[in-house]
Amino acid sequence: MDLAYTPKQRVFREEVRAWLADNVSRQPLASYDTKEGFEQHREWERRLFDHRLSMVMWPEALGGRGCDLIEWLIFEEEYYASGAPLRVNQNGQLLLGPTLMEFGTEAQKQRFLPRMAASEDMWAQGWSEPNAGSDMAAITSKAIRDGDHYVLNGQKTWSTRAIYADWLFGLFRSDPASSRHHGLSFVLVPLDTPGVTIRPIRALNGKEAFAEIFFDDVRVPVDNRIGDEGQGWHVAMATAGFERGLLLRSPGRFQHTARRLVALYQAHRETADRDPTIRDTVCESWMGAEAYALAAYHTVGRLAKGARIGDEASTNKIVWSELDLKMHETAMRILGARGELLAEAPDAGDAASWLEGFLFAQAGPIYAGTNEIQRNIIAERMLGLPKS
Amino acid sequence: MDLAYTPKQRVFREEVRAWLADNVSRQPLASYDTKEGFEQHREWERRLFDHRLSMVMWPEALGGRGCDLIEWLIFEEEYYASGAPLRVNQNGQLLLGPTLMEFGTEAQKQRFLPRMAASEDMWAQGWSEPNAGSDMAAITSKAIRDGDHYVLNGQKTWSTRAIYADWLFGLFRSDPASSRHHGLSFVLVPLDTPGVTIRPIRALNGKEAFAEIFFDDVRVPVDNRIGDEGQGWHVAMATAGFERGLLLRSPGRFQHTARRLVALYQAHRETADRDPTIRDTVCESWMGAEAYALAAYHTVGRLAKGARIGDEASTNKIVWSELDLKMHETAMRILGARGELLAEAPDAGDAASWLEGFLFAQAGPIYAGTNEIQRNIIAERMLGLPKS
Amino acid sequence: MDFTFNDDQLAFREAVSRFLMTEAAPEMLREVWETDIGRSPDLRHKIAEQGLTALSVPEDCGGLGMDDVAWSLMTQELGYYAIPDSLADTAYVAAGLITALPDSIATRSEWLGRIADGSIRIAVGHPVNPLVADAQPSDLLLLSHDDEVHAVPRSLVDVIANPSIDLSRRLGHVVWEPSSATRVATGDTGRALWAAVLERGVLSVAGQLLGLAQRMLDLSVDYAAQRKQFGKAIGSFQAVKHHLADVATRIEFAKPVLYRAAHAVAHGEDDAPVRVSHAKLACGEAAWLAARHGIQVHGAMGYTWEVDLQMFMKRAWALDASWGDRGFHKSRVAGFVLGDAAALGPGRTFEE
Amino acid sequence: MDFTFNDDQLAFREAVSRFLMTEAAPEMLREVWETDIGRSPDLRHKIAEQGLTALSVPEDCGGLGMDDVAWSLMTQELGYYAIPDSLADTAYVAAGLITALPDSIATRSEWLGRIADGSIRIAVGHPVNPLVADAQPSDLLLLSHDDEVHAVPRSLVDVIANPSIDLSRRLGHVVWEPSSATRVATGDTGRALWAAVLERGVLSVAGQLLGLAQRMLDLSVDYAAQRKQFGKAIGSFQAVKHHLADVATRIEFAKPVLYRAAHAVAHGEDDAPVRVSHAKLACGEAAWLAARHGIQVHGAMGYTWEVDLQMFMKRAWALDASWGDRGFHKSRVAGFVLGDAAALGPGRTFEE
Repeated sequence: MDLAYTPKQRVFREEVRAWLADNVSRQPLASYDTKEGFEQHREWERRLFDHRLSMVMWPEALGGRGCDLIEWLIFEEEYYASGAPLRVNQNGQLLLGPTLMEFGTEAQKQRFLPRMAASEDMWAQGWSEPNAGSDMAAITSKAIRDGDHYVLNGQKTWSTRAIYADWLFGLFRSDPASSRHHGLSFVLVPLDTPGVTIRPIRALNGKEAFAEIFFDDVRVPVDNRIGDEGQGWHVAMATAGFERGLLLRSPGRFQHTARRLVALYQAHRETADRDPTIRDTVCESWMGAEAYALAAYHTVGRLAKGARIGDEASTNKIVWSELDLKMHETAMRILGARGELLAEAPDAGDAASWLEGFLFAQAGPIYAGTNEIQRNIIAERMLGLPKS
Repeated sequence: MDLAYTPKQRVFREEVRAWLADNVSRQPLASYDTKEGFEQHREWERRLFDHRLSMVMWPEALGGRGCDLIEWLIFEEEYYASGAPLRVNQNGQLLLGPTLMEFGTEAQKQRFLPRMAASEDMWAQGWSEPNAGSDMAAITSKAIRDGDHYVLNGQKTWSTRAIYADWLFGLFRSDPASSRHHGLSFVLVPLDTPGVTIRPIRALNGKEAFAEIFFDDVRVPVDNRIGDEGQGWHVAMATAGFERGLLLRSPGRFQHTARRLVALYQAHRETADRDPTIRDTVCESWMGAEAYALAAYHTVGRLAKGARIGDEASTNKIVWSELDLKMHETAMRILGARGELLAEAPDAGDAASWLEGFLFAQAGPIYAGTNEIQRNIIAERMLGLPKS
Repeated sequence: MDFTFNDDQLAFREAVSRFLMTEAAPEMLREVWETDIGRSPDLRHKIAEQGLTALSVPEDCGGLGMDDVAWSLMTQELGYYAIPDSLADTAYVAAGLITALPDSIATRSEWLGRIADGSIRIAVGHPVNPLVADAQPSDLLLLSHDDEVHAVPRSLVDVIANPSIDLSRRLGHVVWEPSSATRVATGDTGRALWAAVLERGVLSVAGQLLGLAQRMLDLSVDYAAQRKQFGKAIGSFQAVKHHLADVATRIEFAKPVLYRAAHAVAHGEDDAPVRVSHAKLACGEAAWLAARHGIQVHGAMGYTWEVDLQMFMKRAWALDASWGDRGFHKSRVAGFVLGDAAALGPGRTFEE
Repeated sequence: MDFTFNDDQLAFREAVSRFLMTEAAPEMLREVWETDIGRSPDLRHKIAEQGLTALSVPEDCGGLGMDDVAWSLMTQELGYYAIPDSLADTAYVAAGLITALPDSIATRSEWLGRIADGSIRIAVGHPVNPLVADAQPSDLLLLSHDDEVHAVPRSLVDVIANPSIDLSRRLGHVVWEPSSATRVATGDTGRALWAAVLERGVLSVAGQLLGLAQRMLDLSVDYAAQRKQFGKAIGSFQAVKHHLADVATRIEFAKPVLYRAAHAVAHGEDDAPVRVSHAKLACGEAAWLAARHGIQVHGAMGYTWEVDLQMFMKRAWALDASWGDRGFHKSRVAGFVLGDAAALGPGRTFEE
């Protein structure tokens, strides 16, 4: 155990901090669930990429700067501390990226990763189907081999920001006689291919944050398959592990929220203290975010020594999603009657960004595998309890 | 809705209050889980009976005074407010009593109820078996007909204070070819019958609060059966409803605990307020106990108009058991380091009675059907969700 | 001692429920949301036709003279159907204040008559609410200036719209000048009126929150019974069952608290404010839990605009902090519980 | 930056665990409970033979010189096996204080030598604890008189026994008179010593609470996998699974908090008290939840004396309020979080 950062790590932190201080605008971007905001975020991603800060852990040859996991944590800490924009291409960068690193051919890596790092290609995710939400193995969308192409038919849903995306990655049934986890393949699909139809889904807040995607005899080259034919489940599960795990929700995000919550409480202390639980929850939020950060450093240290992220990814998912929900609920309690106001309300003040976060936090226990599914995984795989 | 007590009800309250003020000793009795304490409590029950206050709702001819449910609630309120001893024969009086009223023959009522009201007979309960806890239909103890007797064989467990009791009531399988809910009979067994062996079970606190009871060719007359042969499940379920429902845990008990908790908090306010949740939980305790009391009056009003206690008994069970646990946990938090001390510790002061209550409260979510079972019942019977 | 409703009250509730089920389906709500005014004159007209605007108006002013206890059933129905209207503000909260005005206020009976016949919409600007609900579409606003009560025609105020996450809420920041022409009560009278309005306003949202909780539970039960995953209805999974059983339990134990509070207000009992705050907290908790477990049971569907759950969920979140947030109500309860040992304990539930 | 244990530390923990698994089975605990002294000289002897009493003693006094970080593994094992002994008080908490005494205290190295060879039992009377654990069977007591530290032989104090619900705890009310003969530190030195003892004492129980939580989880998993109801192992019911998954999650996320706190104490970091209080709260919550869900999973069996769960559960409840109750630790955390905005937020987890 050596809890000092190396000189190199310190220098990196200083560099990132300085760059962000110079480049993050005080004026927040529009929501990335709108066309205008999406483009603003893409523009921001390009600036990050230009300074080799979009995917710091990727090799330099693929658009990154070859950082290790500790440096990645440092980057994330500084990123969130600076109040920089949310990452708009995270489906590609954080979910597909690591999968390509592990299962992609050299040609596939060269073809997709640098453009992904630069947000030249924006990626949508194609996991869920109308009857395959938490039960991902119930997928029925097909990818039937026809020469050197697959012909896709079926429907995907809950694809975040897909109406603005260029590409989709997802699981398709390549063996029509197969069932459950077998006979699936992991395929990448350009969303401008004939036969693709995208229908937006409005979220709770009225924004078109998701889409349904329909595939009607969509032809994609066999080269667009990641991993072997029929091995899609194995490839996807590795990705799902990344998603639930650290990458998608690095601790800096929650530590930043906890600090903002403390400031919100301080600014409204007199009214907040009429409910004595608020003060306690504010302190618990700091503790929860700090514990999540400590667990991340512990995990990263073990990964550096050769361990793999296992079922503890499921505990991560539960912890960050419930922490995020608790912090935003507490903010709503502090804000009281102002909590319901939208950003366009003249009296909303600092409240509206918390409301937006509160609404988004509702989805935390649901996406990337519901928390019920995670609890099943913990019970069955970590604790060895019998299947239902 | 008429929330004024009638003059008769007011007079009754005054009478009960005055009698208790004159008769409840300031010196608490020894624990009824000890031989000495059990006898002290039996003695107290006899005094209650002598003043026709042991079973106020029973008809006068059976040892009661024919009160209605509102008067019973009033009695309970005054009883708990006075700090009077816990009721030692409640298995008989509150569980078997109503069953006998509903299913017993006139002769059985005359034979058992007055002696029960007077605590001449102390009753133990024989529901659970080692492999039939929450799953009561898994009972295997047998009662095989032999002329005008049943021959009992098998084992019961978790029988509260059975080592001091005179009689046991329970379910036995009278049709050996039957399974689950069918072929059971509800039988009363004198515990001094040859072939009965009672082995104490020590509880968490080291006291012999329960017993296992072994039946080895125990012969009991057929007259000791309540209801028809093979109808035991139906008879028992009515009793279980009473148990989970109001009778066993009347609201006065929890309102009294809430008041004591407020006083405990006031006495230790300075240290308690270092944990801001304590003050909140203390207030919540009052609200919880008050809500439970209001729900009881609402239910009693509906019963008086001809309704029956239904599956809402399951919501009652969850509410009182979790409220009781929360109040005692809060008391332990207020007491801090003194919380662990037993009554014989010179420095324990007011702490030890809370510890005893805290330990007892642990059993609340378990006995009379675990709270998980209650939640299943609510979901399936009140909400109509499908069985697992 | 009878803490239940009589058959007439239960039949009234049933009739209101049947009426709103037909006239205020979720599709209608969605249509109303799309309008500028956010209100349906047609729905309001039908409500008035049913006599629902006349519930609290005294019988000698053309109303039915029903009390807060009856309203505790009515507000649950308004919540259950998430009625996008300030009906309760006009017909219950404002009606209560105006009824209590002295007869010397010339327009008192005119206003009450118009409440009864449904031809007036009154917004109530109690200081506990920073913004005024339905200020924009109102005809008359009851506004406070210190202890004074002012009844101000819509034409004399400016309203700055403040949109809420609940599109059924139309909140306004009201800019106005008090004058003797609009003043209807002052001093102790005004103070007492505002105090009474507060309790009614809180009771009104408490009842609506409870109705919203029940609706979210019903929607979740329906969804869980139909939606299949891993080859089974998700409602057969224990986690889903237990989530929904907890919501049902919370609702069952909030109801009598609401009724007790309504009785305390109707009869001017001393501890009415504590009972009312208890009701608001209990009903708010039930609604909050119904939303939390409701969205969890609905999964991703619950996060969409398309599925009805969102309408009830967002309304529950918004109403939870209206007419006093949790801190406001918790401090009223704490003041009582930690201040008056004599009034605690068994036997005090119905006697002061 | 490497926030993990090295192979030696993990191997050490493994060895301690294997040793205690053999030597401190639950049956042994039950036997020790029945004795008057409540301690097993035989077990203590074996522990000393393994060198475990010498862990913190400096190498030049015959010990191994291990720091708080290593102890954070050791105390988890002591908790896991619910060792009915004040081993950590003597070999960790008292050893730390005595090591920090000036060399001028003549008996310093003698005491350290006796700690290392296991021939002394030292009770620590920190003011945060109203009673002194193991005062009765101790050879020496470290007691406070204002800022002063007194090392008092057992023969000079009276001990009034105060039995705890955890029969492994032997608490005493200590009656004694301070004198210059027993005084080993005063003023700023004494104050600093008591402050350091506090952090070590808290870390010690935090680690034990975490070990207790893990043991209760393991017992519950075993029980749930074997016990059948409705024809299935109860561990296949979702409610049981989710209860135990929550306990496992709580434990996993408390561990790094404990390790971070131990590091802060070992390196004298300024924010050590906050880290230590955070660790105590996190470990205490894990233990409390493990007890709650453990008894629920065990059903009625969990309420009995016969089943082992009770030993670990009662010890967890008792230790949770020792070395500062929740209020004490919450107020230390609040003082930091609400007092020093600069130190919050990302990037401060390892840098002050």
